[in-house]
Amino acid sequence: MAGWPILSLTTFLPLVGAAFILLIRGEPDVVARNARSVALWTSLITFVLSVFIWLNFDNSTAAFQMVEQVEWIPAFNVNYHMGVDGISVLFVLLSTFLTPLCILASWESVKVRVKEYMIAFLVLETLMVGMFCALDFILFYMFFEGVLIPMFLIIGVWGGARRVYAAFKFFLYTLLGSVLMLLAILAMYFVAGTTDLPTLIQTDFPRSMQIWLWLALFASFAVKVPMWPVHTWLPDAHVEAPTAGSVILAGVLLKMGGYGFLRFSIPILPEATEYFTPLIYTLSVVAIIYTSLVALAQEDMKKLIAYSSIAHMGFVTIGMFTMTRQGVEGSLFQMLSHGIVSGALFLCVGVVYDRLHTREIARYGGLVQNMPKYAIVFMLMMLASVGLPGTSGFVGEFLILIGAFQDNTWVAFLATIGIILGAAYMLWLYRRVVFGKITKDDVKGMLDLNPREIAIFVPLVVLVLWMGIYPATFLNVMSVSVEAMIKNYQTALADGVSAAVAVR
Amino acid sequence: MVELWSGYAWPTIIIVLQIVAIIIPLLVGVAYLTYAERKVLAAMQLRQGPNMVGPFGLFQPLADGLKLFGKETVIPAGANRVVFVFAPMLTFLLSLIAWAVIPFSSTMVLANINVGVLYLFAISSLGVYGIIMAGWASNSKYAFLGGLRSAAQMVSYEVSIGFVIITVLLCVGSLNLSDVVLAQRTVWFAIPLFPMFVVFFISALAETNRAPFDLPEGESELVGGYNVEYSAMTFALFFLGEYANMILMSAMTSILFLGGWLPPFDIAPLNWIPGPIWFALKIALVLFMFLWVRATVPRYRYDQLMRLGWKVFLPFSLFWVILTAGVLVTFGWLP
Amino acid sequence: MTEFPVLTPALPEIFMALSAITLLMLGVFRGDGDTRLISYLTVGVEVVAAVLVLTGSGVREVTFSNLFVMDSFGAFMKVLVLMGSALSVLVSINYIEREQMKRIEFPVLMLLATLGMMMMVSANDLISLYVGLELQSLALYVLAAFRRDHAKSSEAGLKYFVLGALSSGMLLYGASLVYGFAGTTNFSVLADLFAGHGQQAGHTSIGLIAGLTFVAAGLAFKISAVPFHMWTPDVYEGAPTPVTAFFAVAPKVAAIALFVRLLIEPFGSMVDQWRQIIYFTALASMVLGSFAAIGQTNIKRLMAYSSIGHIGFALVGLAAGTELGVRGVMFYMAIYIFMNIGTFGIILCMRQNGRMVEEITDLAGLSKTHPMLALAMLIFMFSMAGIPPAAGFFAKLFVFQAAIQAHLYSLAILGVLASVVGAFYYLRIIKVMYFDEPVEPLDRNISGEMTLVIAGTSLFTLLFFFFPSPLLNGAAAAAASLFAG
Amino acid sequence: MEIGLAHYLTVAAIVFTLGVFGIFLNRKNVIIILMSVELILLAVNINLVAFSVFLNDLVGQVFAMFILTVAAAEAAIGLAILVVYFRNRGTIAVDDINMMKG
Amino acid sequence: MANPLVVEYLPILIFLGIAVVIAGAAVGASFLVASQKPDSEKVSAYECGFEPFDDARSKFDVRFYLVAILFIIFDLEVAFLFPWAISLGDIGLFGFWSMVVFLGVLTIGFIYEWKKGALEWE
Repeated sequence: MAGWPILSLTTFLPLVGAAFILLIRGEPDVVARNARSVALWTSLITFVLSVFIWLNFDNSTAAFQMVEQVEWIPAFNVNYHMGVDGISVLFVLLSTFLTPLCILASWESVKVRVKEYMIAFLVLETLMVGMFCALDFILFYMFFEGVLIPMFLIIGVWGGARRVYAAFKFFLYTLLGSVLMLLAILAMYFVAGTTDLPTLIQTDFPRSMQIWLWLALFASFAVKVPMWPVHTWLPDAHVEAPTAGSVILAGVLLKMGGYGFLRFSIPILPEATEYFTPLIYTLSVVAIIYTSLVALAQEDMKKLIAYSSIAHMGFVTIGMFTMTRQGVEGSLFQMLSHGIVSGALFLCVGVVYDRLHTREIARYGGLVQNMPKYAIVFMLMMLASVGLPGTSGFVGEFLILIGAFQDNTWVAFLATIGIILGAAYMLWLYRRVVFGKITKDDVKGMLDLNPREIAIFVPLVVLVLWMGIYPATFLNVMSVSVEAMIKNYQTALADGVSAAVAVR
Repeated sequence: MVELWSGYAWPTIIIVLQIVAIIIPLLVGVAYLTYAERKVLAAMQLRQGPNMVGPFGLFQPLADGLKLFGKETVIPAGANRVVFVFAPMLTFLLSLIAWAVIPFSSTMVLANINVGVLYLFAISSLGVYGIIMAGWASNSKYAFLGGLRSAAQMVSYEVSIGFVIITVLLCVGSLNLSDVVLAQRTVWFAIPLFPMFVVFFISALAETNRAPFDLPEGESELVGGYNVEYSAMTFALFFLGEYANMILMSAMTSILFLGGWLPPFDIAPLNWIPGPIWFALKIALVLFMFLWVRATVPRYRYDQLMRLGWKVFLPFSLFWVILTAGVLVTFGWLP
Repeated sequence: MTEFPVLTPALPEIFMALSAITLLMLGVFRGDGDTRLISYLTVGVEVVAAVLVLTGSGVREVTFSNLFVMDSFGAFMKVLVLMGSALSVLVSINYIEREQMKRIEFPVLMLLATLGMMMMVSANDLISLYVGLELQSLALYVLAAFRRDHAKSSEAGLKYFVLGALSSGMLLYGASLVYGFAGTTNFSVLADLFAGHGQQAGHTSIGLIAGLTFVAAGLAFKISAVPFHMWTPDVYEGAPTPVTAFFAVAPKVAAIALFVRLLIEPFGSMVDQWRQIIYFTALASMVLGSFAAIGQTNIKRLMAYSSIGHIGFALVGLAAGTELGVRGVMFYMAIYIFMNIGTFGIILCMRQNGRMVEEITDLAGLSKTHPMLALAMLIFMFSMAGIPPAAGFFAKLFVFQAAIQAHLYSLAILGVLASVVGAFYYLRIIKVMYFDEPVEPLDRNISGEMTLVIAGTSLFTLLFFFFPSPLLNGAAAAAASLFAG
Repeated sequence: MEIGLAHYLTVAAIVFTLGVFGIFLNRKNVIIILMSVELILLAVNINLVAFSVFLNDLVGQVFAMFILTVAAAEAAIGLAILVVYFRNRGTIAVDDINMMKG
Repeated sequence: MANPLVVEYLPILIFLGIAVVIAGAAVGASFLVASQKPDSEKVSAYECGFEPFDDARSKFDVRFYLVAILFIIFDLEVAFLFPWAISLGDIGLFGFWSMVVFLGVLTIGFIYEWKKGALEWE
């Protein structure tokens, strides 16, 4: 297995499936059926392949593993350079894990243009996996931007009432950020002579330049994360996207920003990172508190979860910029956990939406009575989101707070307030939807989870509990890489200081 | 002061006198060309022609002139007055100023410019403006159509004339008219370039709107063509201009093909006769041919006329340009 | 006695000229019924010419008393021009038959215009520049007004003519000033002259700068860069669609090539003087192309503004004035050709009940009625917006790379921002095709040539990221040849 | 007073400006635009020939010849397009060329 | 009067002046001398006795226009031939063949026009 270009295989296998679906011809419903199964099988095989990546992964080294390097654009010194380390490998898994679930989740809810839908999802998977594996900045950018295309279509074609607005907003916001990053990549290229990530990390960028480069990267990643105040695309996109779209958006796409910070901003531009840490803290804290308050006021379930995502991602950014081991690991863990939990929450919303075709909180109530299984799943996910010990959410938030306390007590304190607010809105949501009396007839007629839905939720539940109860499985994967990263960071800062002293 | 006199004023006076010495014979020549035309035509048709005014009717042109001078200048109501009056003047003065470069002998030339051929070509091209302006300014359908036809006809044949001139120039190697004449000391170009000579002569007929190509003013069709609305002195200027042009074309024919002022053979007693006389004789000969053609050939239809110009003369003269150049280059006869 | 010039560097041009004459004679003797044959032959001629270009020595050669130059830069651009032209002819075949424009002059004029473009690319003197440019322009004027019975077409022709003639006039006025103040019209001599004393800014006379400005303005007209772009939307809208397609690709490539050669070769050492001009032209083109396109409803007009914007992006590379910049420009134009021809191929397929339609809203629901066509259009639109992995991304990448290298940060930043605005209207087309419900479906029958062209260009655009090197290396070598000379 | 290069250039510049203004300010007739174009080319030719004489270099005059020829072809095509336009629209007033507004 | 250009062309200029004076004087004098009594019938355009139907400057046959275009092209060809003709001795065989090519192209154009019927009247 080791000799195989397993990362490329994992990345491009979904494309093969997509091409296959493209060729399907025949009666519309036959086409739809075939497209669904091809997509599911493709994504399952991809997941299996990615599990092999995990199995092959060596926890004890911080170096990139399973590296593939092929000359791509020699004139520009850009290589097709793929590889994973402790930071990225779990994201690959997260992506391949969520995709089959999304396909399953859209099994019945997507009725029109199934073929195109499945193609879009498989293409999206390729782009996501590729992005997490890319070790060349240009290559990364290609995948990073390319994600916009299928996502735009998914929101725009299969989305809700205001899908056009949401799709445009999503696309243009994120594009606006990314293009500035592209310029930063180019500027780096002229200093380092390459866009190869390991080389870039080794390169010393002048401090003044770092500031600008960091801001450019920030423009891109902050929109993706999303950080306050550039978060406004997210509620719209989440609300209008079809369920599976929301899942992928919350589960993977938001992580692209966090991953970008960790992979690029922090290691390549350490001095600027240090310089801008207060900014990140401020924005994150504002995001946590502000969006939590906004979430409290939401009438729409999806919107509420969307705002909660923003708040959670605020934790993530705080954690990684503490540059302590706990903080960074916590934020990585929190991203994975949030990927699963928020995905699951959106799926929960999707379940009731499929039945009642509304996301208005007030339209529901008392679901526990006729949908007990659903209520359990929903509760678990809700608690995980709140950060109850024993669930995955706890580990991440806890680690982040530890990291934050080491670096800045005030930030930690304010973040804690965010946790409390988070508990408040999530619990209130749960109370309003699940508990209480059934007052409406259509709610009364809702059926509990069907086997397909159970099949979707089981892996999620298992994972949430696994991560919460035995997080070491995952933390071990990342710890060496994170440590190495922090060490590099501190060395670079010290060099910078001594260089400044020498100059003086 | 002396310098001013000898440097500027005196030469100017000399020039003016020379010009007058060209214009007056020319105008007299024009006057008597009309007389000659009527006489020659009459003779060919076995009539007498004008014979009442003066001996043999010799004062007839003067009488005609006086009559036109005394007439009322009618300017049509819808006409563009400025252009209407300017058009005949333009025709007239163009036909005059062309003469500035014509060499009457090896020394007698007012302005011996080195691009004399181009000058002549340019001035004769401008002639079409007078006609088109007249046709347009009159605001009359006959005048308008006549002007268009005339313009089209003139430009059509202008092209052939251009090619013919090129063939001559190939044999000369200069644009100076005196050089053109001097290049014919051994043999007149009318002999080696005889087909071109014919083309040139016929094109000259068309260019001057002479029979058999006088459609623009064909009286039976267009009642006078572009000058249908003209009367009195404006008409007279057209008339004078046309006949002056005829003489000019004859002079050009002489210069380009008939050796200009040169005697036919450079032997006594022929070379005793001064150059200008030879020149005048040759002009007279060509003019006579103009009249002769008018008396004998019926008028062309317009389509025949255009076909002759574009489909016969143009390819033919183009072919001759290449042929001449090819022969000259091949045998190294280039000047 | 003058020596006979060496003809081999100009072999493709000579071949094309002879072929054009032959085709014209063939056509005029066989009549308009054989237009299809003539069209195919035209494509064949252009293919052969491209082969001739490619089999050339690749070494810089100068002939015809220094008037004509052939180098790898020229070869690259000529192949692009030929490709764009051949594809335009291909997509025009059915159109002209359907729209009563079936006259043999059409392909022949295309061929002649292409010949003019080849001459432009190879011009090494202001005189040959002008002659090539006019050969191209004159043919294009006629093509724009080719639909004689159509008021819009003749109006387009008229507008194109008037402004084209004006631009030629400005270019010539500039050329005359350059000639007067430098004493020569030859690019090589000019280059030597400026290399000698061009570096000191005080030394270049104001007349020369003025001349250069006029020449640049004239050429800016031809590539429809702001502020000389006003003819573009009207002409694009009015001209017959295959002609518009042709306008959008081949002449732009040729004019850009000419522009690049002119600024880099003779005026290369005056880069500080002309950079500002190009800077503002590029910026204004990008911004205007992006913003003005937003309000358009006619897809041909939209493409006009889009092309203005694209030219702005290409000029970003030129503003850098470096080898990298030139490479970016060439690369950009290469990608641009494919995207545009493909898009126009689709526009040419926009027929309802046999009648051409050109409103953007007529595309509504295309993804349902013609999924593959919509997919192709999707690829083109994303490519034009510069979204990876479509080819258009790489095009933008390399011009901005050059801009960064030349420290034109502000231009790069404003440029990418403009590209985001531009993305909006490309997205709008996608929105219409994918998000809206079909109103009246477009006709189904799409000719074989058209399918070929659209499929080919869209696959190229989509899969370009797979093999960027050959094209990029070609552009790199070509750009290097320009700087070596 | 000796007539120098500057005088020719000034004349040419004036003629050129007239031509450009003729194109942009004229609201009446397209023919006038065509004439303005010719005016511009005339200015160019004045420039070229003047430079040619003062530089004692023939290239300028050769260039002028080329311009003359091309200008003729251009005028021919321009008029032809104008005729086509007139047949379609029945007018050649500049203000009427407005089917498409850019 | 050192400038040869002036020496050569001044006579032409003076000639032009005199010609203008003569032409103007002739028209002017006649206008003054002869009695001018225009009336509406006299100044109306001649149309075989009818009142003019419409503006005389309306449409005309496009072939006149074609002739004009053709003339421009061929006249310019002639303009090119002038310098060629007188310098053929200096440019030799190359010059000759260049012009043959040039004329060949024009001939092609000519054949095209011919076949297209641009030279047909009626």
